[in-house]
Amino acid sequence: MTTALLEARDLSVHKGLRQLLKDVTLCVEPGDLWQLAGGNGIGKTSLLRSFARLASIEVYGDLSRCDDVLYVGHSAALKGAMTPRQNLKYHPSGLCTPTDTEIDEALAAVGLAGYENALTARLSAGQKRRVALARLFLPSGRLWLLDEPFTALDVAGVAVLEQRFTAHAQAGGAVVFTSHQSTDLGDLLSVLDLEQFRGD
Amino acid sequence: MWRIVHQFGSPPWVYRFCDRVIPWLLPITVVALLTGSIWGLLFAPTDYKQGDSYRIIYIHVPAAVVALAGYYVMALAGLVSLVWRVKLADTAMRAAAPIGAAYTAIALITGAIWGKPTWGAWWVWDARITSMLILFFLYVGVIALFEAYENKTVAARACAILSLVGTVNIPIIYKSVDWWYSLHQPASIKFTGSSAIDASMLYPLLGMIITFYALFALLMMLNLKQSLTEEYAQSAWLNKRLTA
Amino acid sequence: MTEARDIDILHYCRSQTVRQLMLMVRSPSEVVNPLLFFLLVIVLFPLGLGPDPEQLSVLAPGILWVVALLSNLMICMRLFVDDLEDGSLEQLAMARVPLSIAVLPQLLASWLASGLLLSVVSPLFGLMLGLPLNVAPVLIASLLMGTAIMLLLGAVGAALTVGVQRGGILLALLILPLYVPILIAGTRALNEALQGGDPSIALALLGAGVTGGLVLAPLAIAAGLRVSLEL
Amino acid sequence: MYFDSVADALAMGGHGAFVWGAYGISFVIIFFVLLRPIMSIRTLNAGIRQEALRKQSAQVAQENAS
Repeated sequence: MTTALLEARDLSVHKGLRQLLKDVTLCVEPGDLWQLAGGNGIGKTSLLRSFARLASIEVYGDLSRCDDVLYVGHSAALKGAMTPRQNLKYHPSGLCTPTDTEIDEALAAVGLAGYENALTARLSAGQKRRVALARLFLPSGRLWLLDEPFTALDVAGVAVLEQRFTAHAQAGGAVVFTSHQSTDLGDLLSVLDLEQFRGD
Repeated sequence: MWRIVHQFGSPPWVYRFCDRVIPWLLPITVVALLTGSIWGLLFAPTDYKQGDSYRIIYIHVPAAVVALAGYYVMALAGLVSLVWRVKLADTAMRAAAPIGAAYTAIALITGAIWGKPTWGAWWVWDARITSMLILFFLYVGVIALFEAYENKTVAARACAILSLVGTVNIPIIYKSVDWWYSLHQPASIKFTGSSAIDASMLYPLLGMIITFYALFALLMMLNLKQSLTEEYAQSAWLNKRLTA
Repeated sequence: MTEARDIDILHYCRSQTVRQLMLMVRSPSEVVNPLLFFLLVIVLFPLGLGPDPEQLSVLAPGILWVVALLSNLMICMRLFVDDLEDGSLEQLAMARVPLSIAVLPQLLASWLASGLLLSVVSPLFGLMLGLPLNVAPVLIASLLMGTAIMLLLGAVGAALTVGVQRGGILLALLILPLYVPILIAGTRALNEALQGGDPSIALALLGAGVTGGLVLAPLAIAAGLRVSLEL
Repeated sequence: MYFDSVADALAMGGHGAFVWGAYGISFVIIFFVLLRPIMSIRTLNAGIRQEALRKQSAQVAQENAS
C-alpha cells in the first residue's frame, strides 16, 4: 500500500446503458488539492460518489482509498428540527465526536457565531450550506470529497473555504472537489479535466 | 473450473448455446406436453374418490412444484450476480421471474377450477393454494421492483436482494401456512400427499413434472436469448452472427 | 491537521439513537399518526360488523393483527424517505461503521415509537373489540415481538423502494407477503390465550423470528440502502 | 384409452367443463409465455439486420463517393 490517500486506475463509470467516463486514472497524495472539472452532465458528481464508494454497482476498475473520508454532497444531511450545534454533534457520518467548544469554534469559523442554537429550518440556504461546511472545521477526515463546495457561498465564504483547503493540504490531508468555476487556490491546485475521459 | 464459470458468464457463448438447444428443446417439450396431457386426460384411470376432476392434478401439481423451484433458480441467479457481479446472472434472474409468475398463475387457476367440483367453491383456503398465492405475490413483487427502476443495472441488484430475502422467507411461509391450515381445518381431501397413489396415475404425473421442468428451461433460454438480443444489439458478435 | 479520533461503534450507536429520538420528539405527529390510524381502523370494524361483543371478540385477534400490520406498513413507507432526500442516508453510508450496524439506531427509535407504544396501548384497543383483559399479557408480548420483525422486514422493503417514484404501493406489494408468518403466529398466540390454551409455542416462534431477523435483516437493509444510494 | 367413447371423454363424468377448461386455460397461458420471447426475438433480429444493411449501403456509398 502506498501513501496515496486515493488511487484510481482505469476506472469506468456507467449510468444504465451509457458509459459516462472511462479509463479515469488518478492518484491523490497527502497535500494534494484536486478539482474535478468539466461541463454539466459529464459525470463529476458520479465520479466523486464512486470515489466515496457511494456508487459501486456501475463502477468498474481498481479503486483503493483510505478509510478516513469526509464527504459533503449536494444535500447537507441537516435536519431542520435540530439546531446547527446538534446537527454537527450527532452527525450521521459520525466521523468525529466533537466537543461543544469545537463545534462552536467551527460554526464561528464559517461565520455562524450566534446561530448555534437557532433551528436549522429557520436558516437561509447559504447559512445551511455553511453549517454543512462547518464539518470541515472539525477534526475530521484526511481525505475530503466535496461536491460543489462553493455553490451558494458569498465571496467572503469562498475565501474562508479556500484558506481552509490550503491549511488542510499543508497539514497532510487532501481535497478532491467538483466545481466548474475557477478558484484562487494557487499552485497547490491540480485540475483534472474530465473531458479527456468521456465515455463512448 | 474458472473457465466454465467464465464461459457461463460470456454472453456470446450463452447466446450460441441457447441458439443451438432451443430448436431441439422446443419440439420435444411441445410433444411431451401434449403426450403427457393426453395420457393424463384420457388414459390414466379415474380416481375413485374424486372422479375425473382429479385429472387436473397433471397440470396443477407440476406447475406448483416447478413454480417453487423457479423461485430458487431466480434467487440463485441473484446470489451469483451479487457475489461475482456476473452481468449475465442479472439477465437470468430477469428471465426467470415472468415464467415463475406464469406457473403460479396456472397453479392458482387450475386449483380454483379443481376446487369447484371437489369442495363446491371456486376458492378454498387450502394450504397449498394459499402458499401458491403468496408465491405469486412474491414473483409479482420482483417483477414490479424491476420495472420500477429506470436504471436496469441497479434494478437487477435490487431484485437480487429481494429474491434472496424471499428465499429465506419461503420455507417459513410454507411451514406457517401449513401450520395455520392444519389448526383451522382438519385435513379432509388433500390434493396430493396420499402415498398410496397408483402407479398408473403416478407415471403420467412424474412425466408431466419433468415436462414442466423442461418447459421452464426452454422458456428460460428463450427469455435469455431475447434479453441478450436486446442488450447486445450494437455488439459486433451478434451482428456478425445475424448477418452471416 | 488534527488526528482523527478512532470511532467507537457503541458510542456511535448511542449518539445516533439520541439523534433519532430527538427528531422523533420534535415531530410528534409521526409517532401519533400511526396510533391514530390504528384506533380509527379499529373503530371501523364494529361499525361494519355490528356491535355484538361476542362476534367481535371472536374476530378481535385477526382484526388487531391485520391493523397492526397495516400501521406498520405506514411507518415503513416513511422510514428512509426524508433521510434520502436530505442526504442523511449517504452520510450514514459514509460512517466508518458497517451500514448494517449504522441503521440499527434508526430502527430502534422507530420501533420504540411504533412497536413499543402500540403494544403497550393495544389492550385498550382489545377492550374496544371485546377482548378480555386477561389476554393482555399475551397480546402485548406477541405485538412487541411481531412489530419488531415487521419493522425489520419492512425496512428491507423500504430500503429497496425509497429511491423509487411511487414506492409506497410497491412497498406494500413487496413486504405484505413476507408478513404472513408473523400474522399467523401472532393471531395463533392470541387465539390460544383466548381459548385457554398454551400460547407459548406461537410466542417462541415469534421470538425466533426476532432473533433471526436481527441477524439477517440488517444485512439486507444495508444492501438495499446502497442500491437506493446509487440513483 | 380409459374412456369408452369420445363423448365420455368429453363429459369426464360430469366434470368435463372443469377439466377441459383447466387444461385449456393452462395451455393458453403457456402458449403466450412461449410466444412472447419468440416474437420479440424476431422483431429485434429484423431490426438489427436492417440496421446492418443500412450501415453497409452507407459504407458502399461512401466508398463510391471517394
